[in-house]
Amino acid sequence: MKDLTRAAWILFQAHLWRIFRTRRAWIAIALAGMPVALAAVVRVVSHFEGPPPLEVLITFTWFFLVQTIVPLVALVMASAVIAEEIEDRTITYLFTRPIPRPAILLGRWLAVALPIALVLCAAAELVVRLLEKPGDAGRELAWMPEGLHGSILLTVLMGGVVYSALFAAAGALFKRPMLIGLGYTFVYEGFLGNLPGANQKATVVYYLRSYLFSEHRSLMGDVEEAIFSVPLAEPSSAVRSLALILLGALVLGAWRFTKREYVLSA
Amino acid sequence: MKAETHLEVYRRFQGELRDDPLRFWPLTATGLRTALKQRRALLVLYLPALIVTVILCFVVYIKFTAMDALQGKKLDFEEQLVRGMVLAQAEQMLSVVNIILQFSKGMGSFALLAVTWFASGLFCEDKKAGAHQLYFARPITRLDYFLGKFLIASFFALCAMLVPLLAVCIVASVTSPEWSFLKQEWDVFLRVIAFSLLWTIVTCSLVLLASSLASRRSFALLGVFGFVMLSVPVAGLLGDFVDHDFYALALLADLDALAQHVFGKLAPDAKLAAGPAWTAVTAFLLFSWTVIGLRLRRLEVVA
Amino acid sequence: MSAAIIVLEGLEKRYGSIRALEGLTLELPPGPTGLLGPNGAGKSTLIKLLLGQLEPSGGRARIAGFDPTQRGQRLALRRRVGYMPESDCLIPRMNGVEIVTALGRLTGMNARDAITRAHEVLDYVGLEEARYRGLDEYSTGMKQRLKLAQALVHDPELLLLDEPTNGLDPKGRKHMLELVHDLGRAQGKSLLLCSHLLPDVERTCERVVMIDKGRIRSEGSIEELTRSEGNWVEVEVDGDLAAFQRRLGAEGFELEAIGPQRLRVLMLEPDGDRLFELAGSCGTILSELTIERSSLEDVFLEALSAGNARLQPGSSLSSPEDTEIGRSGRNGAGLEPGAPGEKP
Amino acid sequence: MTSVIQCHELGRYYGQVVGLNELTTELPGGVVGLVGPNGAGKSTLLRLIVGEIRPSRGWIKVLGEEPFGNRELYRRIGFCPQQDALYEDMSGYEIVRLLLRLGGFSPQESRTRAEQALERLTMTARMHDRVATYSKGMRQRIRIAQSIAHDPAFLVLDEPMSGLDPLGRREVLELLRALGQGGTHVLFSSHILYEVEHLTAEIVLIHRGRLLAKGALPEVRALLSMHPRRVELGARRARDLARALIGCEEVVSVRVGATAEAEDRLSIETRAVGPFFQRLNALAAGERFGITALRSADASLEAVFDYLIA
Repeated sequence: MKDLTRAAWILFQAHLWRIFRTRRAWIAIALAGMPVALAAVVRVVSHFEGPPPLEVLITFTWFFLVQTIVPLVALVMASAVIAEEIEDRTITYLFTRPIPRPAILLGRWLAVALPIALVLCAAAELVVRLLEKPGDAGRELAWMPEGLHGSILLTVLMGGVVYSALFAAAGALFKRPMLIGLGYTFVYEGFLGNLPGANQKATVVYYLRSYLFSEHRSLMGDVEEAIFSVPLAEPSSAVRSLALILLGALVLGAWRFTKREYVLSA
Repeated sequence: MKAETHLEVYRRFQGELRDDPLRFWPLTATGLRTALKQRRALLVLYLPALIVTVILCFVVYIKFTAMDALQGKKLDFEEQLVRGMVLAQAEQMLSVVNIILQFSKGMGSFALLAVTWFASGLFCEDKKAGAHQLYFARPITRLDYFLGKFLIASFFALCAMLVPLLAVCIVASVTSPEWSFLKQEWDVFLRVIAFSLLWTIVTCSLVLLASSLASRRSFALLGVFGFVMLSVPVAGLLGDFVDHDFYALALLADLDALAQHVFGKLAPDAKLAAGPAWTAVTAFLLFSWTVIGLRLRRLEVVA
Repeated sequence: MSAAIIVLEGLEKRYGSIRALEGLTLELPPGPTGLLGPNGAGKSTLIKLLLGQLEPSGGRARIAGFDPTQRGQRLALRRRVGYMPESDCLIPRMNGVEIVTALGRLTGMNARDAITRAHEVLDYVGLEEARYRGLDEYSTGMKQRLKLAQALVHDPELLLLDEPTNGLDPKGRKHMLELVHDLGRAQGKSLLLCSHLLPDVERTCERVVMIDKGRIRSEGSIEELTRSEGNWVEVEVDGDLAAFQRRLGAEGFELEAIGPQRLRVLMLEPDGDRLFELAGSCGTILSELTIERSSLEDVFLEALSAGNARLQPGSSLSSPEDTEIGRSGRNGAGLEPGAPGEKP
Repeated sequence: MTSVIQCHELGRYYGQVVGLNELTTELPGGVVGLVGPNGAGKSTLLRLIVGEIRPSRGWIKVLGEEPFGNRELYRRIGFCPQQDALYEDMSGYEIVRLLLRLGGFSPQESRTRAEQALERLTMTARMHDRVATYSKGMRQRIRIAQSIAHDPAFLVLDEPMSGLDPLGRREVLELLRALGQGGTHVLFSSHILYEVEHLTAEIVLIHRGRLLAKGALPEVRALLSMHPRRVELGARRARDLARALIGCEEVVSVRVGATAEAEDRLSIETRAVGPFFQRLNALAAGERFGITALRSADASLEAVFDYLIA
């Protein structure tokens, strides 16, 4: 166990800020920047006074940010964690070191999860700040229901971390993690996540939705109400399930990664 | 018969190497032959287009014959019933020109799909396979290379648009009583050709831009779909909140606006006026050609 | 075609402040010539110039009768030059015949000529039935031969071959070298062979041009360059080596041991019989006797280190795309030039 | 010399494609050259030795242990892969140091060992630049540096000289020779046979996944009795020498003046090369034939390779 943590820690340190030298990071930052830019434009040019109606905020943070940008950013940055090493064939160097193979997945994933979380939380914070009007500094975020700001940030953070673990594991499990990730996000979760019925429980987005909206039922608006007649999970149980998904993905990815012989084409 | 042995292993080439202006043409010819080998893709993409075209021709045919049958001819009961129904339906339908207008918009998006599938690998696959080293060791310039590839992409776009549209126009002229369609609406042919060429240039530039930027064909495919899909919500949001002209940021919105304009049917209260659509499209074309030019410059110097 | 196909007079090429080529003066007669030089010596810049892809920054040149300073001629000269790139390159989704035909047509051949000529060169390089198969089924050797075929399709007078034996196994290399040898010698083509494998160059080429840091370090026929000054004779001795050495010393021969059973003897004129007599007299057996020639590798290393010695401080950097500043400042290989290392 | 590698009926298949087909052998220590045509199974054998892949049948032991999944063995093995794969946006120094840290060395020791290894490969000047700016030769040196930085007992290299210029090739050859003399067991694969011969006489020849020959080159050549030894001679009185030599019963054939300008060239085939040389020396000592050159023409690794692979 000690070897695992030591090797993971070394790889984590070595690769931590390296991600920002790669083109992937800039694509991810551009993606995360889109909601912020749109929020800024809406804010500067919007013709309604005061803070925008909550629906606009929810549209930006939930539909746009958490349901599309968070998985995309996680996919772009995390899917390459193992897949890139295999494709570039640099995995040979790590395989011929006296370290347990799961440490490679754990170390490299951590080195990517942290930047992902930072980028996404920064984007969420900026979006929320931008959508409330300047000037009435006193009231600042007073118009927002108690604790919504905090739970938005936490949802984005948890989403980023869990999705990055999923896609890092996908990198170890499948040949083309990018396509698998896109398929999962937009087809599986996009479709299954929005279908009424208990099958929603099999998607990450359900638990994120439960965490964010369970206390702010009213915010979900009537449209969502009709679709998601399924009762939302308690926040604490939602977090627990997310943690379980995270651990499950990492363990499965690590197990497959250890067993699989990477026959690198000659 | 005098015995002779031709053991020379290597024979010199007697023919001559012409320097004709169409230097890029072999690139197009061989590229097309290779692309047309993808039988399945051709079937999957172009068969539905063919079916839609045939149906539309049939509709146009009925419209004209129904009007013709109107001028007196005793008909028994069922025939009247059927013709009445058809006539009602034909009447609802706008004039034939509107049919063609809607059809060209539909075919425009289909052309985008076809070009994206067949042409998104043109530059990036060459770069990945190192083909540029072979091409640029030959007497062709970067412009020839671009033109050659552009024509390959345009072939697929024109097949997707020009051919079906002209078919419908011809059927309309033939079946219309005493060629009335041709006499009154002859300018439709010109508009169809103009719009097809315009839209071919736009789609090919977009796909070749993605192909020149991407490192792999799948990324180029993703890039084109991403751009087209993302431009819709972005333009929508900006258009709603900021200014209607921003609708022009969505390529598909431009498609509709330009089609309306070329066919002279632009409704005054349309969400997107023709002006911004034209500026957006021309800006996009200039942008894409300069970027492609820069990317090809890096490819050219070989060793 | 006896005239020289390439004539360079003070040819220069600068990338901004970096002088990739500094005044190259060279005449390349028909026949195979080796182009040698360490990485970053400016070889690829020279190839780009010979292919008419770069405009020279100075000096004059005539390549296959064309003047590379004019853009139009730079394009036209590619009809008389065949280029075989170093790295893997193929046209996607095409098989062997299609690739060679397409490239033939791009050089200005009409469709019929291109097809017949494609099959002609594919036969020559020995790609029998593989020509109809997709390139994913090609071995490295077959890909290299296909690259050679596409360079030959328009029957150029000048052939630029960049590392043709790279990555080939011994059999593939032997076949490629035979083709290069035949093209250069029998077909009388002018052929510039870039390779890091000097013994391969020694076997196939008549002349050599050595380039380093954008300047020609040495040039000439391999036969002259490798002839050693004094006539030292190398001998492999079985049996009592020391006795034989003493016997030779007694006869006044200058000698030097260069290996467990190998001796180097200075003889005014190489007389094997005398050595056999002396060997016989002290009961030793000679199993090898060769007149010492320095290998092309030694000549190359010496040319480089001599070049470095004459190097003025602050001289030009090597060309940008491949800078090895750390290495070029170092004096040749660890070995002293001309030291009696084992001959390969 | 303890044997570094033992394998018994070692086989590896990728689907039906045979990587290695039942290899039972023992490889000696010291510097050994692994040669064979493309696709013969060299890379497969190297990957089995380094434990990157699992044998499909039989077993293999390296330094006495099964390599696959055996983490501790990697402290004693260094591997330089053939593919040109490196972390593009790290510097050469960072890569070697990271791999040393993963090899179990402390931060300080990793730093010093990385510097020493890069010094040995003359990369000190450029070691802090990003790998993306390196030339092919420099990338090759980094790959070699990471394989020797932890002073492995057994060093495995897959075509270590590919892509290097003549200076680089000689440097790597000298380095491998020095490592061999320093007691490190070195196994390297190469297609450039005269470089293998230049460095070591111990060769292993693999073809179509099977072991074709193993051992010191002269002995292997001697075993090829079906190919009589070819000796080339240069002499002013070539025909007289030829007449004299045809008399010896060891001589199988004599060719004189095969080509026009080679009138003084003699090519002899003999079954027993030892006795032949004795007879030749005796003849040459007795009578002056004007011998100017004597060379055995097919004792080189290339010749042996051609005979075996033909």
